[in-house]
Amino acid sequence: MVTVEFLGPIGKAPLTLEAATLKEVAERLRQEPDVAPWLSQCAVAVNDKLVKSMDIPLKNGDRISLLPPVCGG
Amino acid sequence: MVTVEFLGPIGKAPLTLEAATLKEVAERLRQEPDVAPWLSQCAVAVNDKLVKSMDIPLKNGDRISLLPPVCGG
Amino acid sequence: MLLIFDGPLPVTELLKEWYEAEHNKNYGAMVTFVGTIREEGGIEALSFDIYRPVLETWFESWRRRLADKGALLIMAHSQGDVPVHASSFACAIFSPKRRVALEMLDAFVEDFKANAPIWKYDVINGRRLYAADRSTPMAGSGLLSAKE
Amino acid sequence: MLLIFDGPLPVTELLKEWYEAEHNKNYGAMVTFVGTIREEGGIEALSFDIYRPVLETWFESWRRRLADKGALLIMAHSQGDVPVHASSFACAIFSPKRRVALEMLDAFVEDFKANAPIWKYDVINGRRLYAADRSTPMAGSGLLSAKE
Repeated sequence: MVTVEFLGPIGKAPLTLEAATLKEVAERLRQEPDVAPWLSQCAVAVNDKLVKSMDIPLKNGDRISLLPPVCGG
Repeated sequence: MVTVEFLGPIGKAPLTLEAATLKEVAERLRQEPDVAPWLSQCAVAVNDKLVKSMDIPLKNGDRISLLPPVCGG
Repeated sequence: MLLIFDGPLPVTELLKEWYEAEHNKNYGAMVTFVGTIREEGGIEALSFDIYRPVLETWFESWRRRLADKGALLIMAHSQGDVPVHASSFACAIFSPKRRVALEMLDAFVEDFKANAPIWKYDVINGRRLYAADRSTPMAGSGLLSAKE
Repeated sequence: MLLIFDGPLPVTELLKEWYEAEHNKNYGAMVTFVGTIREEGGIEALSFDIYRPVLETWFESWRRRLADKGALLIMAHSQGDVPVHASSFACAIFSPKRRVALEMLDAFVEDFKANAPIWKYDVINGRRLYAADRSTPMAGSGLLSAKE
């Protein structure tokens, strides 16, 4: 099981799901109507490390974070 | 009569001389051994306004300033 | 050094602390940037969410980049509400060389706007509204929507 | 606003005064540059001469250039001796837009180094030695040596 958390304005409670790869996470999130529109604009972190590739194996307990468009300052 | 003052590190007392143009001032200053070496590195102000041309008529009482290389900050 | 404050930054105290701590360490230049909330669009305040773990990693990579040039980077940011005319962001670079200070301040602040994991909300009539129109997708965004 | 101080600048007081006077005037960005005397070459202090009439004209042209962009320029400089680790130069730009603030800080500080009529001396064993090797001829220098 992995946890997916939605940061900032997405405003959705974390999901827990079975997934062995980020690709499987993506497939699942595309089916969530309140998350799907955010996917094209979100950066992704696995265990707080930003990732640039979907070829990342996931293990039990991993935490995936979606980071929507930012505006600090 | 015009006055020529030497700013910053030149360390020379002002000169008073007869000159109708900046060109005449330049000719006179080239003859001063403690000023001549500075001329190639100095900017020039007439009555505190920086000038870019020697074709400037001078009148009685004008004040010419020589500004050697700078380093503020 | 990365500092997070609840609400407005105590700007004058921060600048004083930073200058006093560093001015005698033989840096020739200090540059600072302070961001202050502008009154516009009828807002009372801006409000900020920060995701600290990723912010710390991002900041640490900048801190090291500056340290490699002999320079020191410090920043502070607010979380929660910051009223109009108060300040939410402050940073300082101390450097032996002025060119490093001036160039890195510009590069750091621009990357901060584009990639620091901080979300901004307008506060209008007590409601918190995501500033979507002023926000920028972080580098690498869209990974999970990619078709392959 | 152009301020000249005898000896070191009271940096933290200046930054505090400038921020407190301007933070509520709807500028979104404040940037500052502070120059501090580095300990090097065995100096005790640097010492400065300023030619104020030409400095004021130079500063006024920059102040207007910034005002045309809606920004405010303030600077302070020391004359006389400033010991190692004390500061001799401080400036601030307040601007509605951060790009104006960052770009103009860089341009202003570089033009300051090249064209502000200020002369620097190393103070070593109580003697004042012109810093010729670090000095730059102002724009238009050499007029009186020109052959025609």
